[in-house]
Amino acid sequence: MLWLDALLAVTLLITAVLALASPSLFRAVVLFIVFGLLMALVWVRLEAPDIALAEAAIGAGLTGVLLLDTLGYLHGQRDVADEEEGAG
Amino acid sequence: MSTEALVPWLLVVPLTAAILTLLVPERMRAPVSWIACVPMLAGAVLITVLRTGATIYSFSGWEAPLGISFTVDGLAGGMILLTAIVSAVCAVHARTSLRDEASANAWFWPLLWFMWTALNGVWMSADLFNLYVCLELLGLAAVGLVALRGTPEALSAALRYLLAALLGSLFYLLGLALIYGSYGALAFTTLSGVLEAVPTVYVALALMAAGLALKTALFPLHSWLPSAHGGALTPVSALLSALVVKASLYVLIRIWLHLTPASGSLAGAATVLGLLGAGAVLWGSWMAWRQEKLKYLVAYSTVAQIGYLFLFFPLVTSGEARASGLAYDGFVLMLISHALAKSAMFLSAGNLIFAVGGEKVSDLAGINRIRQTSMVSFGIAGVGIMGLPPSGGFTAKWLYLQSALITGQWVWIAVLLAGSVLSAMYIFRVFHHAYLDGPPQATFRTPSIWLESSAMFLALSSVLIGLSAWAPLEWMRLPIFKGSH
Amino acid sequence: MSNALLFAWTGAALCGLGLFGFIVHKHLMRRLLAFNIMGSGCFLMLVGLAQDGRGPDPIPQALVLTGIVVAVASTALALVIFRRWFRLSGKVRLPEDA
Amino acid sequence: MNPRTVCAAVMCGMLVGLLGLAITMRPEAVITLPERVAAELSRSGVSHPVTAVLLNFRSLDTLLEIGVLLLAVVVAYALRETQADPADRMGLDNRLLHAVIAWLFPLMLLVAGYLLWAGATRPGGAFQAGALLAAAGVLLRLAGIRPSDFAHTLGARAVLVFGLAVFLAVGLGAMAVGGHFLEYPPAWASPFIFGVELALMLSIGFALFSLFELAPPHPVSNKGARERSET
Repeated sequence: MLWLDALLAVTLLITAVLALASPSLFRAVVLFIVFGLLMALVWVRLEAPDIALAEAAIGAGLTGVLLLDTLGYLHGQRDVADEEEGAG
Repeated sequence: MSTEALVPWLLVVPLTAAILTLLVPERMRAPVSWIACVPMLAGAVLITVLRTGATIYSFSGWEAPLGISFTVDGLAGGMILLTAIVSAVCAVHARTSLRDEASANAWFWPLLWFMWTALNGVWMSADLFNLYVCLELLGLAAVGLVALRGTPEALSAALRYLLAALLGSLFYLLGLALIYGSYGALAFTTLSGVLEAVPTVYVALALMAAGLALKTALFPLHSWLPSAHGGALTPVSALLSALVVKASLYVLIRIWLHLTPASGSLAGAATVLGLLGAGAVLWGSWMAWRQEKLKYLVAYSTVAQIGYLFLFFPLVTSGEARASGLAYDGFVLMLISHALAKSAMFLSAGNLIFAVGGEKVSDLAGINRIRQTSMVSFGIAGVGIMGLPPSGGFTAKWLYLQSALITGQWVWIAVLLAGSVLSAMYIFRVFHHAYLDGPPQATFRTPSIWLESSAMFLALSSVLIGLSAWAPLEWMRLPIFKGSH
Repeated sequence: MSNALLFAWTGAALCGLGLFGFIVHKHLMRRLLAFNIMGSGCFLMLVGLAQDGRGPDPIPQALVLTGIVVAVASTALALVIFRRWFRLSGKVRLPEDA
Repeated sequence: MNPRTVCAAVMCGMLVGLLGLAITMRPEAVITLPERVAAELSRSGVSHPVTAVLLNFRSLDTLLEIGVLLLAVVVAYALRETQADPADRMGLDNRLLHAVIAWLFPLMLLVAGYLLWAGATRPGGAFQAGALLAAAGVLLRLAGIRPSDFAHTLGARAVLVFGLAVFLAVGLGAMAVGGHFLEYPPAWASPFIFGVELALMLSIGFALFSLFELAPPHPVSNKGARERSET
């Protein structure tokens, strides 16, 4: 089963890189939520179902909602495309 | 009555006060807080007077390493008392100075109580993870207090402070993960003397030290501090500079004293910390001298004074018992007198800004002609910051000097002297402006008696502590430094 | 190599990635993302190292649960202050990063 | 390469290098705490070890952590009052969404209740249940249903501090019967822990929801709204 875990670890790392490097902030947040869900899988593999539940609900779910809501706030207030340039 | 029974109340009372201040109507929050200050002061005095040896208290009835234990020794007891005095005086100041800031006035109080809870937790906790939670509670409370002002400057300062505090916590947590992964415990009592001189332990300690140094704003990681401390509301600035930055340093000292491996030398790490401290003294003082705004001058002075506190590390590891004892005494006295003098200085600075209606040092022109009490308390606090006799700052530097002389560490002596000269420069700069001619007297406002007396009380205490330094030093001496006198 | 150790290594790598992003980015939301990724890396190391060669260990698991709640509280606090900052200044970065 | 990237790369490399060194060179681990937990589990009042650690062995951490969460909400309140907000966002007024929520909402409450109850014996507990409650609240909020200005009432603040207050009261109760703070008598541990968890679930759920609710509202992100906010 170790190869499966290794695959999971690699996917996790790639998602993290993509979330950090994505030029679009919206895509970065979505990738971060995916990252949180993958983390939940990792916790299941580490025999930590409590953390898996919390990670999915709080880490990915609520943090994701808060981030997305803030993103909507940024775009609702004004166009921030120019602000984002060079921040990626 | 044993001191053990007092320990939980030092958390329960401030938490209860936090809950109450959230529930009562807004105009009642300050009075409720004032009332709650009384048991806090009483508890702090009692624990200082009644304590004999180290008191250990196990929460939930489970002893370490399974449960969480608090240890109240001399150092912890002294810090609890110091916290109670400074916080209570700041509460007195805040009641009047925040009256015009409707929202800040309402929400300052619960944040103050969470901060107080966290500080007491940091002083007493003897568990690495519990310390992490306490530091997070403290950090978020401090960030909230900075943001309370609501201006763009305050908000960006709060964000920068928050990012620094969060990064520092993560480094601390990484060190903790390495230690638990190798030794399977988090309690100081279990880990003490167990850690070996192996790379993993050194990496863990280095990560924790780096994180805590960032939270303490040790040069060159200090860039978040001036805007956070200088840009906050006045009582908040006083609390942050006097107490909050000391908390992460205190944790570092605890780790240094209890967790460093017995074998293996710490001289290298101590020298690095000492050199960074020296850099902080010189750079902080220089920057303080260059500041336009009065409160930023005082904030940069904190950066410099933190440097003195870090000189403790090279002095205490000299290997000479008497020198270590003197270094510890000097450190404790420096900590106390800086807390008192700096909070006095911030409160005085706030009063002066209120009186002249401008934030700049140059706005003070002419204030001295009308004999402002705040200028006097600023000056008395300045005596402590400069380290002139008879202040506590002077005695502390004297103890440091003696310690350095015994072991012949001339570098630190040079730093101490240079720092004193530089601090005299920036403090006299304030006085220079105060003696200049300015606008007519009629344009000055007079701060209320509450504002001036709270600043004066702290300023006088910073001098008093120098005149009676033996008492706190006797109370706060730790067993490992006993016998060296 | 046990799977716990594998994930501990993953955690170390995530910490490095997160730190890189935290320093390199200027946009405050991206810095928060990086902070959260670094935090996840820390948690993985804590549990992974403790469970390497042993069964599940409830102590680090409980610590991580506490850590997750603290992390979400910190993130939420940062977002609240950030939104106010954005509304007053129209900026998504700190002044010295602009 | 700008200096910031170089600095970040160096720091990142150093951190990973140090961590790698620490992991490879670490001493033979001596971890006996899980056995201690297992040995004392029967006296803790719950049979799930993680819950036992969180709410009995290391309950002080949990108590302070609730403080951290509460603190974030307090700051959100404070900043909300410093600057008045524009008109509230309207939410997604969608019939299908309403229909889905009518089913989903009670289901989420049910699952939250289950998670809370399950926490004593298997994975689950106040945090996960609280998060689910918060999610249910957020869902309602997205559908445009809002408890009318509840956030500004004493009731809201009472719900927020309820968990911490019950936790403190239980801790003090333990002291009143002769134990240490938070030291449950073994016979009473089960109901005490369940009571604390119930209160915590409500407060955690409401706190997490409040962090969403108290953030400055934004107009719906369409062209008209954007124009309005520009003026």
